[in-house]
Amino acid sequence: MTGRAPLPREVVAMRIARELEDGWYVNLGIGLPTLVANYLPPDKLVVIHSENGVLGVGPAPELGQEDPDLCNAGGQPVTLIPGGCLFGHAESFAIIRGRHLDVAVLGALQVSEGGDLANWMLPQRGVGSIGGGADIARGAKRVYVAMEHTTREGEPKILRQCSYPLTGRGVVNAIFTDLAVIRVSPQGLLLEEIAPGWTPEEVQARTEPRLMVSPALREIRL
Amino acid sequence: MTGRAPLPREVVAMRIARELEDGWYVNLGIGLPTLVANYLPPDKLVVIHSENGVLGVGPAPELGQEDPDLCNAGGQPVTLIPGGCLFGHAESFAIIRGRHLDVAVLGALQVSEGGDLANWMLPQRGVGSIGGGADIARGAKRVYVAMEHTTREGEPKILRQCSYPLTGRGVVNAIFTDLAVIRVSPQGLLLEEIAPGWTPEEVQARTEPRLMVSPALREIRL
Amino acid sequence: MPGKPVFSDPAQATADIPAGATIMVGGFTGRGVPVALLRALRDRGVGGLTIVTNDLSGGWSPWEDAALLVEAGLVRKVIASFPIPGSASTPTAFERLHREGKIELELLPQGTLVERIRAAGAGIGGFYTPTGVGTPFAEGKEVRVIDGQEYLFELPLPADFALIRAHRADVLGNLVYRRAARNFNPTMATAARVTIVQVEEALPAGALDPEAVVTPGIYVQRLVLVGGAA
Amino acid sequence: MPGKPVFSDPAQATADIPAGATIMVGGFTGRGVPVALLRALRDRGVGGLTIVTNDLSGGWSPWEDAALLVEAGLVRKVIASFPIPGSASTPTAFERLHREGKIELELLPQGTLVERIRAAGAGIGGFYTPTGVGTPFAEGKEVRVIDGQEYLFELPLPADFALIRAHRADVLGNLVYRRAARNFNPTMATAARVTIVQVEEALPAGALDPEAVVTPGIYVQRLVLVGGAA
Repeated sequence: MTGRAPLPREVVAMRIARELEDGWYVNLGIGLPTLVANYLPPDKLVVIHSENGVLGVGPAPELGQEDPDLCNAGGQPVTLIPGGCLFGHAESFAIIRGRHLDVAVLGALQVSEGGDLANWMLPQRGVGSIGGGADIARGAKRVYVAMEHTTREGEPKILRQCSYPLTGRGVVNAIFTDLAVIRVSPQGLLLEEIAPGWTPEEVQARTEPRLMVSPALREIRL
Repeated sequence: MTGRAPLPREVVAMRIARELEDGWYVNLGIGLPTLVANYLPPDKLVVIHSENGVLGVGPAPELGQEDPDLCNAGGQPVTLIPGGCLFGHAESFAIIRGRHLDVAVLGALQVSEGGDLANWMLPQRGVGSIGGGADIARGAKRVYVAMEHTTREGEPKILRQCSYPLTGRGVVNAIFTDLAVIRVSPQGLLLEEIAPGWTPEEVQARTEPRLMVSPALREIRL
Repeated sequence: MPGKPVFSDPAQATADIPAGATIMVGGFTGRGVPVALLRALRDRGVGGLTIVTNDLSGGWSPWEDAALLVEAGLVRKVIASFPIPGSASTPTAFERLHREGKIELELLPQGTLVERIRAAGAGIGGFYTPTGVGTPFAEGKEVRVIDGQEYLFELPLPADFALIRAHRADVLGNLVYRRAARNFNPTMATAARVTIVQVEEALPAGALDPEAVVTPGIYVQRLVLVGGAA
Repeated sequence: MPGKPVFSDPAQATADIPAGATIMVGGFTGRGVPVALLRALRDRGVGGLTIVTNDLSGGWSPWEDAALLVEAGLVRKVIASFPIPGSASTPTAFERLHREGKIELELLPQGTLVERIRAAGAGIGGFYTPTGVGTPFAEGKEVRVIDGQEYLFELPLPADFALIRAHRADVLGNLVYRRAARNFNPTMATAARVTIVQVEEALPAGALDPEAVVTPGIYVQRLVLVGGAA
């Protein structure tokens, strides 16, 4: 059954990091997406943007070396790379809304086959925080979702229609889960890569909309 | 006849300078308005804004001491006061449009009794340059016109309606000429001050719309 | 040369803020928050406030922010992008009051929030943003197709007072900020009738690099000197 | 760490600008103009251009600017606020060509020009400005009353290329400007598909104060090193 375990979060992050091209500017959401920063290709210029006015987020500071004024969008202390720079929210969201970010990697509660994203509110709570999510989902040139393929209860998170309030409509380009890499295309969802030991039928069983299986389907590799 | 001479430009500038209150931010147009900077009250904080991104314009530099990168909106070399600061056009016109300037002193080709301002184009030329005029005329909290009372040919420049293309509609608050100080009010033009040796009738004869004469009419004093 | 009014007492600097005022409060996840000004307002007990701020910690983080006004029962309405923490395990004062219908919320995407504030400061009557199309943030908003793409119409968001925090100021009110403590502060400075700045020092005119000034003094009405970390 | 492409030859850095392109050119009254990039474009003779720039000296001042493209007959249309000098005594090449109907002009108030450029860079679909209401600048434009005041609707103004000039750059494309040579340069940097920067040096990453950077490198595609005053 070892071959049947879903991929660890770190492997999903590593897989996404492989997508990042030289010269790209990238916004990473809270949680799994933040892990992508740990696997950036050192031979490429990939600059991390944080919507609270930081371009060039560096590694987490050593304990005790935190700068109280320097944090990411989640409030966690960060560092600045050489050549990083700082600005206010007006400029930061001009960058986001103006489609200057090459990719945003975001977590999700639900994704629809049309690329709708829901990631900010559990309806049963009655109130939620949107933060910069709606701007980033709509503004980045590409939106990659990074998430577990199903809920803890085993329910699909990839749905025909999202039931939760949307963050953005038709914004997701690709979904990276612990089971699969799925592209969102005008024709529907295309299963391109699959976790070692899993079959397309097993992934389909955990996915509500019909998946098209790529003729070039391959195992997720790093 | 000496008492009958129009006031020199410098006196008009000095009169306007007396209007400026402590803490005011002021934009000065090209020509006569620029002279106002020479008569700022030293006991007050009056800061000169130039729309090309300079806040705190200082006196003209000594010959040979010009900074090639530091100029006013007319392209003339200027200096920066201590505490002055620099920014780009986006910020500069956010300041202007956002009504942060306490007063703009502008030249005029024509002013109407409704406070319309025409100061950018001679129709016979067929083409003109508006520059920042339309933004400043509309954006400043108060617009003071500084000009000769008539054209060189003796024609009135204060008219019932402007015949030249407008810079701004209903924007002028007061007109300072070499003959008079006239407030623009909802009831019409109010003659408040008059050059020494001149009578209201003589000023009226050089002004197209009817002037109301202030009961407190006084000579222009410095 | 004279300069801006400089206060050493936050209570005195905020004494004319009336009940019912609309107040912008700078800061993001606790950084760049004018905590001393907020405490002064809370201690005076000015009620019925509308607070425009990005986020409310509500005791969820070690940082203080406008949540302290909410906890004191002084806030009627909050306009924010992140009013509650992600975790629902311990509801904040805001979440409880909101659930009880005692506090109103206008929830805005963060970029829409800051751009509406900028519009108010920059004299823009309204603008079209692509953010929120097809989501709950579009509810009740005019949709317009421009160049084949849908946008939402958004109005400017001004305030009576802006309470902000800067790293350094000069006596003419020019401001610079430190690291990510800049956030909403410079934009809010432009959009209020009265902008009040918490800062540690008011330096002489000329002490700041004129090219590195972030907030030109024209936007600033009062400086409040508050030493140390408060 | 890798960085942005750095050119030493202005001709090479602008070699892919095609005839008919829309090009923003930074500068104001000659300050902050990317003169070396303009000369390279002129020497290549790329025609049919639409030029977005604040002003054209046309030999009226000692400064060079985009007027040199107009004089070379390469410009189809100019979008500007100050296309001709105030004095009519010696008509410029632009004024002559415009009178002959050989060059088109879109004349915009300076603040509307820069805000339209900002809107393009910031993803704003359009905005309402009070500037120009009741003047010739309102012709053909939608008027909307917002909160009792009239505004004109303005669309974003993007470009294919922005040619700008900065004082200092680092290899990641972060830029700072000097004095009033900043003007339109940082705004134009945000609004073009390709932004090309004339600068004297490309400093190592980390050489610029991160809080004083005016143009974040994300907006910059190419750096062109041009020594001295050109």
